[in-house]
Amino acid sequence: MNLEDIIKDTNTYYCLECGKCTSVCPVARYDKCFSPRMIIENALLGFEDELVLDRELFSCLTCYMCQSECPSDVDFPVFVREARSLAQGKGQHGICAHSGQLQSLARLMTSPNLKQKRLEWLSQEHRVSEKSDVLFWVGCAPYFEPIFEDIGFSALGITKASLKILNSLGIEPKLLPNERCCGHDALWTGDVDTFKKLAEYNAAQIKEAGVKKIVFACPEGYRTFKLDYPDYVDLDCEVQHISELLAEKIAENSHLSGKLMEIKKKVTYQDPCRLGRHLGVYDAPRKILEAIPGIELVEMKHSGLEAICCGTSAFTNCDSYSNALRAERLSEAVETGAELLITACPKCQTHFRCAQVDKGEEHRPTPKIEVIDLINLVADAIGEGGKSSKKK
Amino acid sequence: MEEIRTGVYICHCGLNIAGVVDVEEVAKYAGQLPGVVVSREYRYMCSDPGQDLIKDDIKELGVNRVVVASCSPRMHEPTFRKAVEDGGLNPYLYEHANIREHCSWVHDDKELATNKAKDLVRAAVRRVCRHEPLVVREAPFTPSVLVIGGGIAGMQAALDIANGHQKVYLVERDPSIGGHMAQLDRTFPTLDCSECILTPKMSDVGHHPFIELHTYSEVEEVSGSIGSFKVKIRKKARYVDESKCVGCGDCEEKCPWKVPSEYEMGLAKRGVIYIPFAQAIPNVATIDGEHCVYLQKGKCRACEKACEAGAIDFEQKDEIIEVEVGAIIVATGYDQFDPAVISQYGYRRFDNVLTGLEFERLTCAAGPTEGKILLKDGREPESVALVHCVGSRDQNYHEYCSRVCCMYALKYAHLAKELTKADVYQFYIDMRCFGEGYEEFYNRLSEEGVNFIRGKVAKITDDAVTDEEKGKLVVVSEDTLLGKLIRVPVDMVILCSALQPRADAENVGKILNINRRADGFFLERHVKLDPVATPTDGIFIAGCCEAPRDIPDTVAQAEATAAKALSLISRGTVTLEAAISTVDESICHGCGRCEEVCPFSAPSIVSKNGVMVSEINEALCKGCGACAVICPTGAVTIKHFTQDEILAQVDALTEAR
Amino acid sequence: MEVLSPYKEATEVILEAGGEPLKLCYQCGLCTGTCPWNMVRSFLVRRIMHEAQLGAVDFGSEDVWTCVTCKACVDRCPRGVEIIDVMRALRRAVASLGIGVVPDALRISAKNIAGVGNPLGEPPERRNDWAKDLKVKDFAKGTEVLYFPCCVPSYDPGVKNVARSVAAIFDRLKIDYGLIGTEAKCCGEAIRKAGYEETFQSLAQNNIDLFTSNGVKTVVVSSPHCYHTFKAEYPELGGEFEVLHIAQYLASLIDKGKLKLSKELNKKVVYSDPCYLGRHNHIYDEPREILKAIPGLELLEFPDARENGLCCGGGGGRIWMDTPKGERFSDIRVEQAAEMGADIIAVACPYCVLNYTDSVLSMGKAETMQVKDIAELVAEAM
Amino acid sequence: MAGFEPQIIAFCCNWCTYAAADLAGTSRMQYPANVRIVRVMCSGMVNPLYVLKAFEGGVDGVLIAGCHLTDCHYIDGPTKCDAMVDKLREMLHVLGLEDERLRREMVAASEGVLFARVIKEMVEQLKKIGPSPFKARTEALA
Repeated sequence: MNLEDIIKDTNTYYCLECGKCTSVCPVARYDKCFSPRMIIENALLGFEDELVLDRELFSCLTCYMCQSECPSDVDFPVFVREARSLAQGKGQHGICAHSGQLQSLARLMTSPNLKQKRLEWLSQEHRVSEKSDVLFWVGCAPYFEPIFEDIGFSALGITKASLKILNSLGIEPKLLPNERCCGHDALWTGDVDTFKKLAEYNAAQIKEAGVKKIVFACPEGYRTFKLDYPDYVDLDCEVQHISELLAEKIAENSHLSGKLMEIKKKVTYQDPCRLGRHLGVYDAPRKILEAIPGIELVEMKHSGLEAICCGTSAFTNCDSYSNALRAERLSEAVETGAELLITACPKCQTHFRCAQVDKGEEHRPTPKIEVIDLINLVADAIGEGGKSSKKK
Repeated sequence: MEEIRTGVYICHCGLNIAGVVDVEEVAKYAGQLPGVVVSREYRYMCSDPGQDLIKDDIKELGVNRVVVASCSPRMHEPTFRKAVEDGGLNPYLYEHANIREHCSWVHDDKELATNKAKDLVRAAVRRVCRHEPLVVREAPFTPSVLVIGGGIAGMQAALDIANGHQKVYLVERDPSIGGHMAQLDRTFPTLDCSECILTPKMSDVGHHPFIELHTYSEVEEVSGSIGSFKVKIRKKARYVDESKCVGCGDCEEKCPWKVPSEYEMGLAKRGVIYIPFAQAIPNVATIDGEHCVYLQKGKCRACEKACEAGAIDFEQKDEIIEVEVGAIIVATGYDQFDPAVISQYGYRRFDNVLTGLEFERLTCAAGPTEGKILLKDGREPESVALVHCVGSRDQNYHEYCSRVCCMYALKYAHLAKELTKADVYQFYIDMRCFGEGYEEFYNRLSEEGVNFIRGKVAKITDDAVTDEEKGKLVVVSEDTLLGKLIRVPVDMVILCSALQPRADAENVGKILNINRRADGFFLERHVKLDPVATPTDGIFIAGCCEAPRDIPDTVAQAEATAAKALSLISRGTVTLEAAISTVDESICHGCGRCEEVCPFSAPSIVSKNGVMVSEINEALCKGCGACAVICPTGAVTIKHFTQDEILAQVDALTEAR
Repeated sequence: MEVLSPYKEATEVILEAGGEPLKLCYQCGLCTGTCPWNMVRSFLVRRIMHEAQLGAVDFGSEDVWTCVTCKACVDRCPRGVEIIDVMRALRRAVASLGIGVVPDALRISAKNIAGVGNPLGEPPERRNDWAKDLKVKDFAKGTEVLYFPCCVPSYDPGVKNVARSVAAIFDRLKIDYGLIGTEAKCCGEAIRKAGYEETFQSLAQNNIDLFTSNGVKTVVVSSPHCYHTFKAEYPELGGEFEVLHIAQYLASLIDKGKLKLSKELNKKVVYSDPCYLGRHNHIYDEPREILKAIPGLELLEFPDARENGLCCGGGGGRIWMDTPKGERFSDIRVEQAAEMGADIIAVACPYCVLNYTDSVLSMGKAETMQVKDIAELVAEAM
Repeated sequence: MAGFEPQIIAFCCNWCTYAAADLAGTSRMQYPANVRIVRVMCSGMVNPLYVLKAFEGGVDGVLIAGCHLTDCHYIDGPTKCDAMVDKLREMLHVLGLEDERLRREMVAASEGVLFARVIKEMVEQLKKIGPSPFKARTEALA
């Protein structure tokens, strides 16, 4: 796609240059060089080099805050995404956090004859079934373990908790031994080639597995399968975030709800951008929190449609501005008086945990609050009871 | 953005490179790489005309990046950086490809070697585009030197520097300086008395206003780097007040406890409080705390009563002294190989099997026998055998030739002849007499009627098979020139033991951060062209800590290290590493991981405009790159070794030719 | 004066045949000085190395066949020259390439080994006859241990008791062991050292195939020569088994408390280290531990024991060759033992048993001195 | 796998292993020409991405070699390198990459012989296990 096509496809022509986008943009609040309006203006004036060679192009969080305010319905996040693919063509890829290892792993996963050992963590206590028509998407979790060890984050902890919940709901899902990266980060940093390859390999495997439904614990994988795969591959499958599935079961008053043990805690909830503004899932996580006895949910100053992003997307341009933004969000969480900050996205958790290692500002150190995934909280509430359902 | 105009220069190195690598083809190949405006090959790039090619191209063709493919950058990178600088460019806009040591010398297949050379050049061309000009910084040089070891090497180095009126800290582990040379009686090939030439030097060291002498002391910790080493010296408690002791020796006389004397190789005893030998510097007593009955069991204090000067101080504690020096000279010497491990030679089993240093003490007029060569039972030997290569030239012990043994064996043969009427047999493998006057000395000994038997001794036994052998030590060997096994009955056998690295060489290496060779001696920076420097800037090595050597060579080396140290002092500054760490504050989160990982405390988290970020202290950074690896955000980079530069090289190496 | 012209082709033959390390020799003569032959006659190992370096070897000389491969010289050699390999290469040049003449006695043994698989020329089907009356089972898949006694105890009536003692011990301890079929052949260690490389290869292949097809995992041997070749040489040809010398096996049983020796033996016993157990394989302690476990036994040591142990004279194929009276190392050993007042010379090798027994008899000491394998002593003490 | 010539990138520390490779050259030791050396100042400078990128490029093996633990010019670089390699290995293991493809060695400046041996061994080993599974990726892209 060339710049012109991108402008066309994303309604950018209709930009009124009102600047609302910049005024609501969380990045622009800290990074004075970043302005969605200016980015669009450069594009409309045809300054392609200025657009794509600017490091700021990779600062956009694609959080969709701007679009909700845009009077012309310009799809700025998609515009940025496509512009980044032009930038990639010129060797630009933003500043990759963690040395770019994560991006590299995704590229390596485009090898055709890969024989991953991604399920070695699986133990007797999780029940999975080769024959199941429900697939649970494990995602990047096995690769995250060594990288995020030092901030005390275990992505596999979320995966294991998910399996525990699914098992207690009577679902013994299938896991793919050679599942590839979903390609979310590759797509959003403009590496379309990698994304396409990954999508193709995944689609082929899933088809071969003959599943009807895929459950995700990660909003990014969920979004990618739901909204992006259809543009590239032919995959006829229901997709669902585990929070939606769980909320459904709770609403059906299935056997799970009665079993939840009391957890006496005041908590607040971070809407992940992908789950919230991208896909409109706001209620399900809250319903689940309500269903756990003892949990008191308090909302942050900005929540739901107005929730502020965790500050980094696709492990790119994780700079001092994004860190300041994250600190602000953590302050909001702490101000609610909650003991726990709950998220429904593993990446939100990495970023919030990581920020708490940082020193922050001289006179205002980064606020501290324990961050856990909604799924872990639910798994805790199920307690050992989750295992007893085995007998049924 | 500036246009990249790279000049590529492929060196033939005579036939060293061109004999294997098709240099014309590599140059042609390099010429069509992106950004390359000129590509040449030349016989010797390091020669003046070779360097001129670069300088001219910079001026005439506007070359702004330079790649030379030649020998190792460890050899000539500085040469070509200088040429680039002389040509008017920043010296860091240069990249080196190693196509000799890493290519033409290790591969004989011409096609494979040529392809490899092309790859290495391509990678260098790709990388040089990303180089940035760097500023070389200077820091002041502390005008003082630490010399470790007070043997002849350390003393000579210390005197040379001190005579240049620069401060020297000389640290010696033993109570007196002098080292092994002080134990020797005479020195080959001139047979002059060791003491006579050594003691004036010892005395000079002891009284020199520019030498601060710390005996009975050890270097405990060294930090910092060239120009500014911070050194901690442990001055061990000698329980004697050095300023009060007059060295009269009354205390040693009165000390009721005796232990074997290290100086006399255990052939005589010394008091627990002692002055190691008559000419000791400093001439003060030392209490050997390990054996002192008062210090161990709380009773005695005989020495205290004997000392009129009141110098005994049982309350003395080890003291830590901290000094700052610009350079360090290591002259820690050697240990004598212990031949007891070669069981068939019977050392320690047979009374009259001696090591070289033991024999040395017997021949010394001040030694335990007052210079008489005597057997254990007090008789004078009628025959003496000298066994060469004990523990050296032997892969079971030390593979190297210990260098001095042939000559000291000749010296012993002479002394045995001179002091007794004994027949002398030399069992040698090869006679190595390479120094000034050495071959002549060998001739002289032949004239004196020493028997030379070519053969490595198989065993020394007291198991007599003939009457003649009864009561003797029988040396069994093949006389390889006769092609016969021979058994020589003798009264005394001297094992010419190898010189080996000191037992604590590993530890000293760790403290100073200098490497050792496979043979355990300290590694020089370049075996031929930089023999007294170590790979660590500002640390030099002299004498037997680097390899076995004789006194003239040791002294020459010591003088060389002194010259090196003086030249650094006279320059007055040191060049600091330019390829160091830098932080992009707009990316940094101030997490502090760099601060934790840095062994030199270069980064610290400070407030900039109210935000906590990392800041690098450029004087402390050595450019190791650990911070850049640990940085989660990509805020830290190492100049000249940026991620971008190295990946450019990696990418280029993985591409098809 | 005879003018010597180095014979390049011969050097190449030797180098090719496996004598590569000899290039390193710097002619110090330590090997000659160390070699036990020079106690009884002149044998200039160093000179052979030099001749071999130059290709000026006299292949007709008996020196080619003299070395007993006791390894004393190799262990001390300052340049790490594999002298035994060089000797083997010289012999191979003669035996396989026909450059010189093979001594008669050796030629007959070699013919026997190649023909019927044992040096004694006995029929293969009688290999296990020594155990005929003992009802030892045949090795079958799943049997824990294979006992491989060596050709000498299998056929030689004077040494049979070594194998029978092992069988007796194993039976008493109810060890699940068996004997392999009569298709087994000589291990080939000595014939290889004697230069018959091809014979060795075919023996080794035969045994490896036999062991492998029978599912052998653990082999216990009586001979250090079998031990050495099974352990160090068979793996190169694809034969990987756990190999234990009977001394190791019994010592570990004693250590675990499974083997208890109760019968007293009030004798002075001196142990002679077999070269292939000691220097070649560094097994010095186990045989001594076994002997010390026998109640009443007083263990003596030769002045040159362990690493310095004197060879019995039977290694490197010498066991099949004649050594004239006056040149036998075993005579020296027996003399030493007699001087020490030993009643028994204990050994752990069938070749040692042969040589020492011979010396005791020929020196007329049979009344006062016995030669016993440690297995025999253990069996008696149980 | 006849005719397969593995491609190796070696990250060598300037002070020890790069010098050891120089020594191998000065001593004219022959070793296979399959290796390309990238000079780094310290093994602790090797970023995991360098290794991953080399594999992306289709190399069959990567060697990271530097000073022995106590020889480091920068005090403790090798320890940091070991920690990095441990983590990286975990990821490469999940990716299904054979362990032998990433080799970590400590080769001192005096160990030219060892350097040549490591390269020989690595080439032999890689010849045995065949091309990297990621090679197909680069071929698919080409």
